Amino acid sequence: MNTLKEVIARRAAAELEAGSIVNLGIGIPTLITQYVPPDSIFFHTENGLLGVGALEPNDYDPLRVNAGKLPVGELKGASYFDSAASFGMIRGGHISVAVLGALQVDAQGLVANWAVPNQNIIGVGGAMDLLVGAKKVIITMLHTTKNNQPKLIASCTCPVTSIRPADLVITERAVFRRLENTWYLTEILEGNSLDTIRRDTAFAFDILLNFRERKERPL
Amino acid sequence: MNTLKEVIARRAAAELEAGSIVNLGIGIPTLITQYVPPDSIFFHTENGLLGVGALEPNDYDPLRVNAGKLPVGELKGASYFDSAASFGMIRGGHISVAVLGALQVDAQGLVANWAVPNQNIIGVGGAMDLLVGAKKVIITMLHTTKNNQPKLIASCTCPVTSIRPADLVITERAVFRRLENTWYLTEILEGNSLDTIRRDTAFAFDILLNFRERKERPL
Amino acid sequence: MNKIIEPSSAVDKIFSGQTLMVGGFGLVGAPLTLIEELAKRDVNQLTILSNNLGEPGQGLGLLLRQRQVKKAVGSYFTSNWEVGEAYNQGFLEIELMPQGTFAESIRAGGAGIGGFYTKTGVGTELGERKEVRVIHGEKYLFEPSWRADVALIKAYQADQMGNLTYHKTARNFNPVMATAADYVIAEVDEIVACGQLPPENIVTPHLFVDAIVQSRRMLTREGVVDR
Amino acid sequence: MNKIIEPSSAVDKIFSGQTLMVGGFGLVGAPLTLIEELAKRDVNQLTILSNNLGEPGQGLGLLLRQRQVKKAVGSYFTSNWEVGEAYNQGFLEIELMPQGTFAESIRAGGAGIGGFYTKTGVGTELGERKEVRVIHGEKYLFEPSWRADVALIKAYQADQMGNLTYHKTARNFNPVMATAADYVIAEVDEIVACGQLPPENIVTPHLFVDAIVQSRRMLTREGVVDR
Repeated sequence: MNTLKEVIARRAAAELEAGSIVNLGIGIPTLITQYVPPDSIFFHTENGLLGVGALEPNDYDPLRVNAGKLPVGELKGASYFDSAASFGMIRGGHISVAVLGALQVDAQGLVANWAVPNQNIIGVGGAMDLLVGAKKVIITMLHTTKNNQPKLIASCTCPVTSIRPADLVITERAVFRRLENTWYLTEILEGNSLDTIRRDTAFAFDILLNFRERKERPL
Repeated sequence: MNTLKEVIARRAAAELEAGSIVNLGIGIPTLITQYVPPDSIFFHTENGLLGVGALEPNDYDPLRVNAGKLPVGELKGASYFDSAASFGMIRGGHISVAVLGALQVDAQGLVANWAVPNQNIIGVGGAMDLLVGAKKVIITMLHTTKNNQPKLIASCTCPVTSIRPADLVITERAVFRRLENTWYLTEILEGNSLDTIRRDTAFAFDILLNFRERKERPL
Repeated sequence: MNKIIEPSSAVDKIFSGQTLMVGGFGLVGAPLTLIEELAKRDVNQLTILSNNLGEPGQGLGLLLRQRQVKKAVGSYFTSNWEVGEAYNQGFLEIELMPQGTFAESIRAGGAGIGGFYTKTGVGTELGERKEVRVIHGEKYLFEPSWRADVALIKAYQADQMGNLTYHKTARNFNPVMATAADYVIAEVDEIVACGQLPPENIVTPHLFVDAIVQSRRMLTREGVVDR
Repeated sequence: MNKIIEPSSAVDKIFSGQTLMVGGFGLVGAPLTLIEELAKRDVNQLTILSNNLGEPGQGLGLLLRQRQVKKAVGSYFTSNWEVGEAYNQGFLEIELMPQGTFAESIRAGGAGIGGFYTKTGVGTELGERKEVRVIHGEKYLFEPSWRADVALIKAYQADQMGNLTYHKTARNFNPVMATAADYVIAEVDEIVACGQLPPENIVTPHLFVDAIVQSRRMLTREGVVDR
């Protein structure tokens, strides 16, 4: 299982441009830090740190944590700020990319990642703010549930996190990009086939392999 | 003229309790700093400094100014902050006293101190925020205009600064306090008579000389 | 004007039924000494604004376990499983907010802002029954500001006047909560002489702080211990 | 990722008809080098958000005198008598806001807040034609947030990444304006190596700053002079 998550994290890392400001959700996104060149990305954590670094063994501080409350390091040029300022950065459009986990993503691009039907709704954290505010949202998730049910579905059955659609979904099998309100399968990860991806993906998508993002005008 | 303004400033200074946070408007209020014991009052200036001190000759800094853009000193324990934070302090009720100048104060306690009828309205500064936000508002002003017309009037003819009434008016002749929606003359300054004050005051007031503020419940 | 007091005197200011803001992201930056002092008191029916309710039996989790909390307002209570249990058993009311909205509503309360509009939560379950307004062509939700009777915050250093600085991510909600309560108690690790903190590095100016308490408990790798 | 550029390259990003935020309280904390550079350009019809329009012929007063400014949005234009003159002659539009509302509307624009409610201005001429709403039992005015195409700000130190600190009351509107424009140019007195600014003392984190310019002009007792 870990290996699949690592595959996703490594693929997601390749989407991050040098110099960008990236917020990582808990779970799979946290693994991404291992796959980016040192100091190339500025990781933002919503509890008040820009410049999250790898934890050095001799630099442990219980009061320096990420959004998952795990101890982290800090890079040169890091800065600390309060929670209101931190979410100002998020809502205000100052975060280049948010990489988040999800329970479901649907045909409209809507993301459900904060609550499950018929369970207590007692936690949301920063998920809604990040989806609303980040310039680009990348969803990293396993392609299916433990019971092999699709998580990429026609319409979310779990409560949605925002009306803002995701831009990219990366699973252990495939990469989907949302361009002009349509999902495109742009990459099939090694060892997977279009047939099985089709079988286990319940939202409609077009195929656009060998896609290359052009800065000026996507598609 | 200066002497009258100094009389007002000295009397206003006596209203300030040790340890309180005080914002001074430009004009007469600025003179108050001369009449308070050193370090007893924390002066706030809305351009971003708490702990304004007297300017020491060998400590001049052109980038350390008060709201009137005059260079000032800083006390031990001073702090600097941005304008949004500074007005957060003001509107949020964190300033004990604002001492402001005024063109007019009326029977309802309303203050006009930012604009004159038939002149360009091109400046307001922090006056409206201070009137709305300070816990206590003291108005310091000359009792009459240059032409001996009353400035304490039935109803402001200049545009009002706020719907929040002033708590105290101090002129070179008298002190008026507003208690339960009524103006009380609580003090006649040396060399003045009740008769001339009555003559030159155009708002209605009751007389309550020898007034002593009781903390628990005024009046 | 001496603001430095004992933890036991500080919590004398807190009464049953009041609304409290308590700083911290989990236990990181939480005023642990003050919370434990409050746990010794017969004070209950509290409404607590805090991002979380600590961990089971630790930090605010201690007050929850002792049934001192009537209602919790925050963004992420999932990390203390006893919250869900208390909620299911009807001992605890919960008002859940997106974390940014939570922080902003406190900042607004402290800054004299009555309410504000955020895009966060539009079209979600948390946005139901909230006013939607289109501004600059986009949908926003109205959120009212919050204030509290008392704020318990944690800082790193205080000078004797109450100017505060914070340590790394232990800053989190503390500076905004310091602005938004009628009485603000700052638990700090170090008290220094006035003038020791550079004026440009002070994060919370002293006008926000009513009382200063020396911390006796701290968070370490091994959990909460005596200093 | 090198953000350090020449003043002349920086103002290449500014075009006629744009909305600019410019920091400073009068000339204190104003980006004097950038303003003078902009005064050399054929750029006009600008909407300027700044607390003041400098002094006659100095700071933003220079742009006014050269008729580069179409509209001024701020709180106190009284200190430059040429503003009133330009206004009377019909060369300048003015939108006047209370200083706190001005600062807050920029902070809101930078923080993704669509608008907010303040008590300031209720019942005054500046509050006419604005929506009034009763919140927590008191009257508040609705104020929309503001953003700009470009912000010209002044800081004291920058590290090479663009983290900023400020000097005394030269801070004023600069940190909020740094958050609220599509392109942010910081004029600074000193550029230091990355890591030289303590992480807890950084006021403007680098993610807000697009370009850094070394200042060449400064305010002294004798007025604006070369550094």
